[in-house]
Parts: sequence; structure tokens; C-alpha cells
Amino acid sequence: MPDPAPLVRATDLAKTFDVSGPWLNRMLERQPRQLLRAVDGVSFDIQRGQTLALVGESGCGKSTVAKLLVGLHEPTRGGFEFDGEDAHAAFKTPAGRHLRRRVQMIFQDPFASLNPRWTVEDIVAEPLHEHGIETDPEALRVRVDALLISVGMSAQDRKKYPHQFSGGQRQRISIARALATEPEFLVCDEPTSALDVSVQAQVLNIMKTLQRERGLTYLFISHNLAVVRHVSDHVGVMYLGRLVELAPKHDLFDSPRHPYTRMLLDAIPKLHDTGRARTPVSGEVPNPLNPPQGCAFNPRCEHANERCRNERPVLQMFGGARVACHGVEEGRI
Amino acid sequence: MIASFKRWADSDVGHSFLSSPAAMLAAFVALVCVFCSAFAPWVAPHNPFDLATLELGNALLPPAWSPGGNASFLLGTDDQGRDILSALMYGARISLAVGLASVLLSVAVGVALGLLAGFLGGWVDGFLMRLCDVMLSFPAILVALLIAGVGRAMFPGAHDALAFGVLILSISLTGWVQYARTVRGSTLVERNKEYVQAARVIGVSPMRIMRRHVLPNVLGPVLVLATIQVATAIITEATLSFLGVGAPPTAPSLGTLIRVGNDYLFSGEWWITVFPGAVLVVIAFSVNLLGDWLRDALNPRLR
Amino acid sequence: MLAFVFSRLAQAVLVMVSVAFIAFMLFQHVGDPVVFLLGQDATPDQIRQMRSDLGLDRSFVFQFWHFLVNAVQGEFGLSLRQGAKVSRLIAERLPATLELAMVAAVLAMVVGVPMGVYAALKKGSAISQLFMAVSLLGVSLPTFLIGILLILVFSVNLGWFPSFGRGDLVQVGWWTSGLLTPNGWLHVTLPAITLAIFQLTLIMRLVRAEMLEVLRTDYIKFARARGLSNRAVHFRHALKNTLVPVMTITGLQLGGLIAFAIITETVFQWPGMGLLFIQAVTFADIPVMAAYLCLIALIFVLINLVVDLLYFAVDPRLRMDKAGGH
Amino acid sequence: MSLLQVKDLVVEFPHRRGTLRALDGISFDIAPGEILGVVGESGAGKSLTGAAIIGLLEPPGRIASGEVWLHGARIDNLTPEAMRRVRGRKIGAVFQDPLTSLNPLFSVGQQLVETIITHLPLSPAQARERAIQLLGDTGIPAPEQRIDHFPHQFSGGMRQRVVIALALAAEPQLIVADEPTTALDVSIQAQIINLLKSICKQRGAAVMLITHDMGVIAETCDRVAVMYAGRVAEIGPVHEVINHPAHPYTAGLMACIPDMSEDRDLLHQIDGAMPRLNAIPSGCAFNPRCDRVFDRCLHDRPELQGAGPTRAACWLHAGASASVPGVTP
Amino acid sequence: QTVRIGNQGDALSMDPHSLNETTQLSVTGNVYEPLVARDGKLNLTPALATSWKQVSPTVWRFELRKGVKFHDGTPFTADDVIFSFARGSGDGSDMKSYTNDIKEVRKVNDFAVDFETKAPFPILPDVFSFFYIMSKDWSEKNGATKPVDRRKGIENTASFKANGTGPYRLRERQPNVKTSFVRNGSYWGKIEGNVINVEFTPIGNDATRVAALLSGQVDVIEPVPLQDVPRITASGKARVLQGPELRTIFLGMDQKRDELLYSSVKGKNPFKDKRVRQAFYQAIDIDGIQKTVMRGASRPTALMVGPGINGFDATMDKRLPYDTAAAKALLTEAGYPNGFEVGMNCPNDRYVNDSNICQAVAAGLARIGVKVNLQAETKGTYFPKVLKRDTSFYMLGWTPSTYDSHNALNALMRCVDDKGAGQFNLGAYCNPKLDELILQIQSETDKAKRDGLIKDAFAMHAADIGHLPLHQQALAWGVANNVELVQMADNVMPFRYISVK
Ligand SMILES: Nc1ncnc2c1ncn2[C@@H]1O[C@H](COP(=O)(O)OP(=O)(O)OP(=O)(O)O)[C@@H](O)[C@H]1O
Ligand SMILES: Nc1ncnc2c1ncn2[C@@H]1O[C@H](COP(=O)(O)OP(=O)(O)OP(=O)(O)O)[C@@H](O)[C@H]1O
Ligand SMILES: [Mg+2]
Ligand SMILES: [Mg+2]
Repeated sequence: MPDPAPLVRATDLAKTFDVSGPWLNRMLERQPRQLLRAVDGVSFDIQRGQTLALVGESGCGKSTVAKLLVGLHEPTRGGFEFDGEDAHAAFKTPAGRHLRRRVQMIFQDPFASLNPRWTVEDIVAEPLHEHGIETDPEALRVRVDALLISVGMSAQDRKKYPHQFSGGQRQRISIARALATEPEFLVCDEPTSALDVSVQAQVLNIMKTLQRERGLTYLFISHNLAVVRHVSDHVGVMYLGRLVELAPKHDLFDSPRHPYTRMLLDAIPKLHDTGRARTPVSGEVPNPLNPPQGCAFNPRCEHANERCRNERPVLQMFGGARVACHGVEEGRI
Repeated sequence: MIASFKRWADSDVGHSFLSSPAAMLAAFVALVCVFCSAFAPWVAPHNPFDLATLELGNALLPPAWSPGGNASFLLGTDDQGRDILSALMYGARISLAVGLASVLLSVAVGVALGLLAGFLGGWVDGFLMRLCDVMLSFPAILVALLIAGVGRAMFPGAHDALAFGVLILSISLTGWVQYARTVRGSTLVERNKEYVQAARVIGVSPMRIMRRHVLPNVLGPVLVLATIQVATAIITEATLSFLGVGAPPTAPSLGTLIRVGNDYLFSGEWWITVFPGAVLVVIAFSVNLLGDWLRDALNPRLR
Repeated sequence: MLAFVFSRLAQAVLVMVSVAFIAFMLFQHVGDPVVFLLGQDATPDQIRQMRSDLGLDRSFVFQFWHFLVNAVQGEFGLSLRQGAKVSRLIAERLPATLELAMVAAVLAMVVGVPMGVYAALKKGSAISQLFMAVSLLGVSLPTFLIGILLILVFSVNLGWFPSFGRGDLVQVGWWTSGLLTPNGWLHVTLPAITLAIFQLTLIMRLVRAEMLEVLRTDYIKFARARGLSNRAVHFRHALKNTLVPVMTITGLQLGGLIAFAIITETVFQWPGMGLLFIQAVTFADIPVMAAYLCLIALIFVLINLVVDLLYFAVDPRLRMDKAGGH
Repeated sequence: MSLLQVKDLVVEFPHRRGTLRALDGISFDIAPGEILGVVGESGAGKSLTGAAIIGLLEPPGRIASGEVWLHGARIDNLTPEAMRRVRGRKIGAVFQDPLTSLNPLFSVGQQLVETIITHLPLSPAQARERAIQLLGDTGIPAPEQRIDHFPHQFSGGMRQRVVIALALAAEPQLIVADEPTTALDVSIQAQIINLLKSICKQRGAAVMLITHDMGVIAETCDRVAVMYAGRVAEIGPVHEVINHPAHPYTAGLMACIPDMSEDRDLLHQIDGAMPRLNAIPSGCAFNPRCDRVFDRCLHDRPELQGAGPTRAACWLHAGASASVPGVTP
Repeated sequence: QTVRIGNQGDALSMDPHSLNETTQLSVTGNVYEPLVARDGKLNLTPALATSWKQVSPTVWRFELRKGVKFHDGTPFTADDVIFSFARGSGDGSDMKSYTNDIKEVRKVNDFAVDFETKAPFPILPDVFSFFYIMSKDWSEKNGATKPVDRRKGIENTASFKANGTGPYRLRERQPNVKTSFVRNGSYWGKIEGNVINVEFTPIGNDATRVAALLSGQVDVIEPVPLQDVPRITASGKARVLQGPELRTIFLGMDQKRDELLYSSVKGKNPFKDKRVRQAFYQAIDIDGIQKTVMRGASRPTALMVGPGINGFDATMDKRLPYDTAAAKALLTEAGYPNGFEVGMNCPNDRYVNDSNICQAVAAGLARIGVKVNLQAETKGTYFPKVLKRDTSFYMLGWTPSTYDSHNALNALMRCVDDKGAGQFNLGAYCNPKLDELILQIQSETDKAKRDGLIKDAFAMHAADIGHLPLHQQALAWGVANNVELVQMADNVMPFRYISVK
């Protein structure tokens, strides 16, 4: 059955950072330009009302993808279509501001993502102001109250400052702010990784409830696979700027194919399975400035062979999943 | 307004103020000085700037309590018959005004440029920071000296107001660099904070982000710096006046009074030197104390 | 590394040229040297002649260009007032200023750093409060007043130190040093104290603030957790980390020392560059002013360079990053 | 005999609006070679407990009452100098962030050697030998070369190994590890935990492992203490606590954790937030959030009491010894 | 015996022809000598010339002293005189004003020269006292045949070294630091004092200079700030020698422009009205200034020259009375009942207490309703400005370098032309009748008649109130108790008169 047109479609998204030293130094020391391929050709679709999770180690480019999607970065290559419209082209035009209303983001750190000098009311009202959604002060107040209540806070919290709230409450304020423009697509960059398990549960529950009520679409970034398994419909595994596996949740967790995915799953401590000795993951995360030849994972992969060291694998369909691995392709794994 | 004051009194800063005798004393002294100078025309017993009231016959009177003193000149008079006490009030008024104005000017320029440099980055940043380097390689006094000299030569109109303008300009011309650097530093940190990114995602324009989000959050260190710079500016003004480019002699600032008093250090007329010096020290000291306290109070890590 | 030095030197040239340019622009307004070159009985013709002889009737761009061309050849012309080569005048004065600044800098360091460390370690104690308060006096009194008070007390009333000049000098090559004779040391004492007081205050407060910051860092906490002695924690770990930023800032302040030396030199009749400069300003001696400003800019850039290099030497993070780049 | 005994430890912060009691009567003990996990919400007082034990409470924090015994000797009232000798020698510490725990201006070797020499009667050369050996033991390849490198030249995981080597440098009997893996990558976390575990087993050192992560606790520890608002809510053998939590808070906490093995639409959640230190409710601190609260909870403060193999501070177990029915996830 | 002198300024150069300025000439005058010198009372006295006479209206003959040797041993002859006058009137010399009137210098024999002037010149010997004679040989050998040439950037040996015939030799020269001299053992004349070594040190800062004297680091200081006189006297270590100086301090007003540059009065120039000038005159409390600002160290004057200048006449030295009411009345009469505003320029580091005097004047004027906007500034910016006549009301001091009234009349009171007349008449005061008188004075050779003309000229100027004379400031030298010296009214300090006990 062909999928309906996805709400979000990223095609070959790439972002390269120039991290070279100043020109003079480079000339004198004869150093080449240093380019960091933070995201290197990532493609995915997200259907309306669904959640795609991105997982991977620190520095693999998850946040960069997120920032590309909300227009905080310009892509070096590739594009991102939102509801059939080229979002990056639209972000640049004044008329494209309406798109900003439909795409919002929730950040990782609830302590840094709220301006410490603003009251909750100001914070939540800012997008309403900015987009001229609500200009009448009284209506604005009502609207803010409603938003706060919708994320499980009380209307009396309006006049307080962020520092007067706990982490979980702050994250709810961020969500309220993100919801103010009634977006359809929410990019959540590790929204709970700074939070405690008990608070995390509260936040995840709110997100889920909202999704159910409003039909929100999420891109959910995390390195916590247990959380990912809980919230997502599809999961993408990233390694050094590339997707190495993209699969429906159950496929991925039940039958991981890429050796890296397997390694990640293996690294999750199991709660009710105490005292189990795991085979520790070996090796270090490679330097993104100087990625290995061939498959980026080959230095840490026990299945790596000559081909893996030279040729870069591309994503291919295997059953329900798309995997970029020579081993899987060759049936070795 | 009231709410914010309440918040202040209840906040850690407010509390730390109320529990620091040094800060309160300094604030009190500073307030008294500011009051006396702001309301000098009403508070001062004489108007030392009104030349018609000066009597050479009253010149060089010692303070009222010493033999030969005159009760209407509490702290004595100088060689023109100016009442020292009144001259101090009027002089402090000029010094404070020059100090405050030059700090305000350098804060305005420095903060604006620092914000721009930090927020825009790229060649704007590069250019502004090189400019700072150039400014820094001119020692402050030198610049002030040159500007003051040039200013006076270029506008020979000789009106006092202009002289002060030149003073203020020359002091702020080197002062802004510090603010620019500080603000740029904090802006670089601040602009990568998630709340700024959140504002960008919402679609707030960069200028607005700078003004409404970044600016208030980088003002803390600026405030501290500014407090202390007020004292420094007053002293710079005194020094410039020592080097002969200060306020006009008929409307002496604290610095000019000290410079003049300087000539009386060896002669018996100690009061001409001592009182202006003491007032300058008291002002500078209390402002510095306030700045010190503020620095500690605003630093959450030192609380 | 090399590139770094290069770019700094390139920057130095740039800074010096812009300094000279600004200076020349300003000189148009600081006075007319001819008035002082000719006595009171000079005729208008003589004055006109002199002006055109000196090129003062040309535009400042022309004068500036002329200056640059000469400066490139290491020539700054003759002092208008003294009729002596500017380069020689400055070379004669340079040792005096540098010695004074050095002594003051060392004094400020040697006294300021321990005071700052003490004030940080014993935060809140009576003595450190006292240090803080007294040091504030240093920035609350104008330099010239301090100088004159010192003269009044120590040379007029007590007669311990001389009130002016450098005293007995020893010639070492072209460098004249006052630091090789006891008399020279007597002479340098009061000016050096005057000059050092402001820096001392800054250094002390800076060391205290930095030290307090460092003492809060995790690695200090971890050092304590490893059971290291207080001495090791404070003076090995904390102090070293404190001195890195302190070094940078005080390095920059050295330039300030030289600038403040103008006042100190005026008060103590210290025959250094500052005195030369202030006299040049009084008499609109343009070549001297221009050369002085350029030299100051050069010294500044050099100091910055040295400070940065020191920074490289002390902080392995910078050192290794550069070396590891290849 | 237990290696470490903490008895009724109270830590207070004198504050302008009254004294904050951050730890309120903590008691537990650790046997030699045992790994005790400490879990709890952020701000529950886990780190403070660790800091109090190694005598590094930051002023104005202070131990107001209670005792800490190490190896049968009381250590909470030692002079600073005597306590310094205990630190490093008898109790090692590992902190959360390996990036900031090492002094950037000193090479790894310098920091190791200085620690070893401070505590052990070795010559610098011998100390260096030992340092190299320690680095090797913690799994750093080519330790002879790496020893002269500076911290910034190591990756995060390796830095944390260096920190562990430093903590082990003088063969302490107890290691307090405060969130040793939180700052690390998922894949490195397991390596570090395994290392800690195996090294301690080898050397017979006991570990107090502070973490948020129940999974880590489950895999690593022998016993676990659950803290809530400055108190121990429950303490007991690890699988008991996980599988049969006795305290409603523990039960809630366990239920919050998304489970890999089952699908649920919504997670269990404990409503509300942990009270602030200045507003701890009377009675049981958990009572406003507890779904099984009853009268007594509102007035009387529960002490740790036997609840089967574990002990819990909950009135549900007053005199009882079975786990609470109905709260097991 | 050594004497250490602390002076406010330094001789800029050792070249006797490079700058016509008192300090410089005072210092170099110990090493070099003129043909005709002045003694302690400023009377002309033979130096390198033993006698002189006017052989015709335009020719003076000078007989030179025999047996005089320069410090390097070469004998002094007529050639040196001719060379020196050639040097002093050539490029780069600042002494041209002394040689301008000379047409030719002729050698009569080795020890006599004739000076031919362009016009009859009755006071030629008077203008020679600051014109020093250099050695022709030495100058040629050292490439110092011209004073310094700043344009070409060429230095001049004579700036650092000196070879004269005077009582002291230059031993060491560190510009602006220290210059030391040693007594010339083979001096041709008698040296009155006993000083062997002289150390001359510039100390610019007043307080420092006083401190140096009080702490015994120097033996003589010049000048002493007036307010410190009691302190020095009370110290018991030193005393202050005070005496009248030749310099006259006065105020000038712009009387030429039709509208003042810096004034509230538009469309006309109030200073063109004599009543206004007189009102200003009478509003100045000169006695108050003398008493408090100058602490007694001044001599109020009604004339533009002081005692000691040829042509000074004590009978004319009567000031208009200080009378605020009269001044106010005059102002009202002139049409300014409420006064007006005017800018005043004043140096603050040139004359004794200069800016304080201006302030006191401003205060006096304030009492008759004139608001003075006083701009006091350093001489570096002050003089260029007023010399451009960019001023409405200014202060100036003048010492006739020839010790003759004609110099003052010519520079200060003549109508301004561009050939040097009225060059320092910065307010462009102009009275054609006075101009005529001054021309007459210039060429009148009969002394009595000439003095009469001078008297008339001064009377005419006083009647016009062309300037507002204030006072002659007093010299104040601080001298340690063990030092004796002669204070000269022209502020020159010859070391030969100094003795140390
Ligand atoms: N503005 C930037 N300039 C240069 N490099 C950048 C920039 N932003 C990110 N990077 C680099 O890009 C790579 C990917 O970064 P990104 O933040 O996307 O990783 P991440 O997967 O979100 O990591 P984490 O889990 O730590 O948040 C990293 O190596 C990072 O250093
Ligand atoms: N200096 C201090 N002044 C006042 N309260 C403090 C201070 N330091 C810590 N506290 C309080 O003590 C309590 C316990 O802190 P602690 O650091 O032990 O928590 P934690 O359990 O380690 O939390 P986390 O998981 O976030 O590390 C917290 O509520 C904290 O606010
Ligand atoms: Mg990220
Ligand atoms: Mg903690």
C-alpha cells in the first residue's frame, strides 16, 4: 500500500561546518581547509501524526539534523519539504513565516532554553505576539492560561520566573511555548535527557497525550533507547553524520541488523536482568574531523572486512528496514 | 516597578545588600555625595561659579574652626576667595556628571558594538575586535590627552559645556573597549544558549533577539564594570586636569580643585588640597566598594 | 605558531600605521611649533619661511606620508624643539621608562599576587578585608596625588628618598641603567611605588577573583578528594591555573604602566619617554609625538605577543592543539 | 564488620531564611568489597551524602549531627589534616565529569605521581612505575607514552579511566563514585561501569555508586539505597528492591522507567515534584505524591523499618514484613 | 665647590644662536660671551670688546680684547666675531632680530671690527648683550657653521657641545636631564664666585622642585611658586630671593574687528569704545591681586615697561584708580548698563600665577556685569591661538629684549603691518600719531630728546587705554642658606656670581 504523502520529507540533507583556522595560519602552516561533515546525506520521511526517533552517540549529528529542520542551519546540500513545500526556501521569504508557526522545537536543556529574565507569561506569549496571532491583552492572557493548563501547569504560574520551577515544569513551559502557534510538527532534541526518570515520565506522557489529541508529528532525538522505544513509530540510527539503519520501531528493537544498532541495544542496562555480564563495547568514538575510510563504523566492528574499510555502504531495504551495511547486504551478519 | 522592587528586596542581591554593612555604608555615602552635588545650588552656602560674588579679600581663609577662619566659609577659601565647601559640591557635580556621562556613553557604545560583534560574528566581529586592539594600544590617558587637546583646539568657543563634552568624549573613547569586549564575550556564550535559538525558531528577528533576549542577560558584568568605571572616570578627569586639559578654572571640577590644591601642598594652606582630595577618595572609594559588592552579589557562584 | 607570530607582527605594523595616521590627524590641532621655535622678535616673514621649511603648511596627508617614508628608513627626523634626532632622544629616554615600568611591574606582582592569594584563601578574614579595602585606596587616589604625597612624606619630611631624577647611572652599551647603583635604587623607589600602586590593586583583585573561581572548579575538588595537602592544592594546582588569566591581563596592563608613567615621570622629573612626550605635547613637537606613539604601539603589540607566547608555554591545551594540527 | 557505617547523618546549610536540612538522618553501611548503589531524584541528596563521607562538604554546608565510621574509626570529626590523609588513601572518589575533574595544566602522569607520593612511601621513579601500571590496569593502551600527555589529549572515556586510576592510586578501601558515567556516551558508559566493577572486585574495594540510572544499578550493585528528599526511603538487596519495591516511591520510580520488554501507551508517572528543602511536608516527605497515603503519613515521620529483605521508611510496613500489595509494577 | 641648580625649564640646545629665549641664553651665557655684557645691575660692561664708539651715524667700531682663548685653546680674534655675526644672521638662526639692522661687519685689524648699520642706530651696543661669539675654527671643524637645520634632519654638534670663551666650560650635556659645567681655569677675567662645578637640572613640576630644594637635593631653584615662599623661608634650610623682573604683564583687547569673535555683543565691537576699555581697567582690583594672588610679589604698573628699561619714567607710573562704581558708570554710559559677555584667553603655565590673575580679573569684571568666559590653557595651544589673533581679550607678558622702550612700543603698540610692526599687538590697537612717534624714536640719536619722545609715546598710549597694564611680576629664586648669588632683573643667572660656603 503506497504511503500517503508524508508531512516531512528530508532528502539527502547534509551540513558541513568549516572549522579551519584563520586563513593566514592555514597558509603559513600549509594546512588544508578543515571541514566537518556533521550531517552527510540523511533522508527520511515522517507521516503525519507519527514519530520518528533519531538515536546515536554524542556528536553523530542528531542535533544538527534537528536544527536543519527548524531552519537554525542552512543545509549545505539536500532539502527538506514540509507538507510538500520547500521549507528552506520558504523560511527565507517573509511569507514563509507562516511555516515557522507550523514547525516548532523543544530543546534539551530546560534550564537554558528559557530566558531567565522573562516571566512564564512573556515566554509563552512571545510566539503569539511575534506572529500576530493574538494581540488583545485579555485574549492573550486567556490563551496563555489555556496553554499552561494543557501542559499540566496551573494558570497561577503565569507571573513566575523560570528559576522558580523544577526541571520537569520548565520543560512543560517549553512545550507550552512550542505549542502556542499550534504547530503540526515538533522537533524534540533530547527533551528529557536532562531530567530524572520520574520527571521524564511526566514529560513523555504529556507529549504522547498531545500527539494523540492534536495529531502532532514528532522528530524525537535521544540516545536513550528505552525512551525511544516508548515514544517512536520509526527509528533512525545515526553514526558519524549518516543514517546507518532506519526501521519501524518493532523491527529495529526485535531484529536489529546493523552491527552498530546491535551494539547500542546491547549497551542498554537491563533493569530486571541484574548481574548479567555484557560484552562491553570496544573502541572509541572516531574523530568526526577525520572519519575512517569506507564504513565509518569499521574500526569498531567485529565483522569488518576489506570492503568495509574501503567502500562506503549506502542505505538499502532489507525487509521492513533500511540498512547501510556491507555485512548485512552480503548476508554475513 | 513596585513588583520589581519587591522582587529585588526579596532577591539574593537585595538581601546581600541589606546584610553587607560595607555596601550600605558605601551606598549611603555615595547617595549623600550625589545628593549634595545634584542639589548643589540649593545646598551649597555660596555659588562659587558666580565670579561676581568672589572677593579677593576673602582669599585663603582657613577652615572656620581654625584661628582666622570665617564661619561663613566652613572649609575655608582658596586663592580666589571661593568657598571650598561650595566649590566641592559644585565640583563634585561636574565630576560626577562627567563620570556618569562618560560611563553611560562608553556603555552605550561598548554594549552596542559588543553585541553586534558577538551576535553577527564574521568580519564585523573581526573588524571590531581589531579596532579594540588599536584602541587598547593607545593608553587611555594618551587618547584622552590627545582628544582633549584636539577638542579644545577645534572648538575654541570656550564654552564650558563644550569643554565638558570634550572631556566626556575623550574619557569614553577609551572606555568603551572594555564593555565591548565583555559584552562580546558574554554574547558569544549567550547566543548559543537554547533560549536564543528558541526565539529564532519562533521567528523573532535578530535585532529583536539581540535587544530583548541577549541584551538583558549580558548586562550583569557590564553593570559591575560600569560602577567601577565611574570612579575611574572621575579620577581620569582629575588626571587630565592635572595635565592641564581638564575643566575650565572658573568652573572647577573636583579634579581641577585637586590640581589647584596640589600647588598648596607645601604652603600652609592645607585645606585647599586636603578637602578636595578627601572628597574624591571618598566618592571613588564608596563607588568602588559598591562595585565590589555588586560583583560578588551578581556572581551566583560566590553567593 | 610561526603563523601566529607573523600575523601578530603584521598586525603590529597595521596598528602602528593607523596609530601614526590618527596621531597626525590630531597633530593638526595640538598647537603650532613654529611659535616656540622662533623667539618673540621673529618677523612674520621668518615665521612663514619656517613653516614652509618644516612642511607645516602642507596637508596632513602629505606630512603623514613624509613621516611614513622616513619612518620606514628608521628615521623620525629632528625634534623641532630640541634640534636633536628623535631616534636618539627616544633611545636616551627609553631605558629610564622601561626600568621604571619594570621595577613597578615586578613590585606590583611581588606584592599583589601574594596579597591576592591570601585574600582568596582567607576570604572573609579581617586581614583580607583590610587588604581589599586598602587596595581600593590605590584606585581611588589619582596617581599624581600619590606621587606628590610620597615626595612630601618620604623626601621632604623624612628625607629618606630623593625627590626627583634617576640618580647615578651606569652606562652599559647604549643603555643607561640606574639599577646598578644603590643611589639609583634610592631614586627609583618612590616613582616605582607610585606607578605600582594602581597595578598592584588590579593584580591583587584579579588574583583573588580568579583564585576564588579556580578554587570552585571540579579539579580542585577532585585534588582535595585525592588527599593532596592544602599546600599542593593551593599553590600547585590553584595558583598555576589562576596565573594563566592573570598573566594575560597583567601583561596588557604593562602597557598601562607605560602610559601612567607619563604622570609619574612628570611628578618625579624622571627622565623617561613620558616626560619627553608631555614636553613634546606642550611644544607641539610633532616628530617626537609621532615617534613616541608609534613606539608605544609597538611595545604594546610586542607585549601582547610575548604574553600570548607565554600563554602557549603555560597552557598545554593551546600548545598541543597547534602542534597536533599537523 | 562493615567497612563504612553512616549513622543518622544530618547535613545542614545555614541560610538566611533559616537552616536548610539537606540530609536528614541518613543511615546505611557498606561491607568490604560490596557495591552499594544510591539512586533517587535529582536533589535528593545523593551527592551530598558522598561529599559528607569524604569530608568535602562545601561551606556553608556542615554535618550537623550523626557519625561516619570507616573501618571502626570515626572519621566525621577528624581534623582537616587527618581527614586529608583519609581522603585518597582510604577513600577514593570519582566525580561525574571527567572533563573538569582533571587539572588541564598538569600532565596525567604528574597528577598520578603527586597523588601516589602523597600517600605512599615511594620514590618518584617508583611512583611513576606504579602510575603507568595503574593506567594499564584501567585499560589505557600504551600507558608508557600516554602518561606524559595532558588531559585534553584524551577522549572522554579515557579521561574517566584516568580519573578512576587516580582514585585507585593509593589503594583505598572505599570508592565514592558520584555519577561516574552520566557525562559519557551510551556506548562508553558500559565500559566504565564494567571497569569499575571489575577493578573493585579484584582489589576488594567497596564502592558507593551514585547514579540516576536504575539500569546501571541493577547491573552493577549488590545493594541499593533509594533516597528521597534527604532521606533514605528504602534500602536493600538490589533485585529485591527492583522486583519487589517496598516503598511506594520506589515502586513509582521503577514504574516510570520505560521498559524495553513491553509496550505501554503512557508511562506510569508520579505526579507532582519532590518538595524543596525548605518546604518538606510534615510526616512522610512523600505523602503529597503518594497514592497510598493515610493519616499517619501526614503526621509521623517514618523511620527505616524492616519490610522483608529490605528496609523501607514507610508506615505501610509498620510491623509488617511483606512487600506492599498492589504497588508492584 | 659644587652648586646644583633646579630650573623650571632646560636650555634646549647649547647652540647660542639657535633660540632667542631667556633660559637658553642664560645657560649658554656662562660658556659663551658677547662683545658687550651686562653687570649685576644690568649696566653695559665690556666683555669681548674692551671699548666701542660710534665713528659715524651708521658705523660703530669695537675694539676687541686681546689674549682671550676659547676653551679649546684657540685664540679669539676679529675673524671669530665676523664669523659669529655671519652665522647669527644666516639660515636657521633665531638671533636675526639682533642683527637685522646691521649692514656689514668689517675687520679693521685682528682686534677691531666695524659694524655698519642700515640706518643710524643709537643703541647698537645694547642689543649685543645676548649675542654670543663662537670660534670660527671650531665651528668649521665640527660642521657647525650654521645653527641646526631641522628641515634636512641634520643634527649640529653645537647643539650638544660648546666651545666659548666664558667663565665655565660645558662638561656634560644630557638634554632635559642634567647639564654640568666646570669652571674655566684659564678665564681672562675675574670670576667673582667660588663655584667649581655646576649641575643644571630641569625640574618642571613646581612641587617637585620645591621638594628638591627642601630635601637638599638642589641648592638653587628658579622659580619658586609664590605660595611656597613662606614654607621655604620657614624651613631654615633655604631662603627666597625676590626682586622685580623686567617683564610686564598686561591685558590686550581686540580693537580692530567690527564685531568681536567671542562676545555676546553683535554687530559692534565694544572695545572700540574707550569708555569700555577704561571701565575694564578700573574694574581690576590690582591691589587685591597683588596681595592675594601674587602674595605681594608683584609691582602694579601703569606703564607697559618696568624699571630697568630705558625710557621708564616713574612719574608716569600712576594707575587709574580701582573703582567699581565708576567702571559701572562708564559701562552704562557706553551703552552696556547690563554688561555683556566676552571670551578671555589666558595661559596657565607661562607667567607667574597667570590663570589665577585672569580669574581674579574675571571676578572683578563680573562685578560690573561683564561675564567673562575664561579659557585658560597650556602655552602650547595658547600662543599659537592668540598669535593668530584668534582672541578678543587676552593676557601677555613682555620683556624688551634690548632693555629699551622702543622694543615694546614697536612690538606691542604700533599699528600692525606685515613687516613686523605691532607683531605682538594682538588686539591691533592703532594710533597713527603714536606710530609716527615710534618711528622718530627709532632713529633719534640724542638720548635726552629720545627719552622725551618715549615719554610722549607712553602718555599717548595711556590716554588711549590701548592695553590694560597689570604689573611687573617678581622673580623668586629659592637659594640654600649656604649659597650666595646675585639676582638679576632679567632673570639671567650667571654662575660666576655664585658662591658656596
Ligand atoms: N556550529 C557548529 N560549528 C562547527 N561544528 C559543529 C557545529 N555544530 C555542531 N558541530 C559539530 O557537528 C557534529 C555533530 O554535532 P551535533 O550537535 O549534531 O551532535 P549530536 O548528535 O546532537 O550530539 P549530542 O548527543 O552530544 O547532542 C559534532 O562533531 C559537532 O562538534
Ligand atoms: N550550597 C548549598 N546551599 C543550599 N543548598 C544546597 C547546597 N548544595 C546543595 N544543596 C541542596 O542539597 C540538596 C541535595 O543536593 P545533592 O547535590 O546531593 O543532590 P543529588 O541527589 O546529587 O542531585 P543530582 O542528581 O542532581 O546530582 C539539593 O536540594 C540542593 O539544592
Ligand atoms: Mg545534540
Ligand atoms: Mg549529584
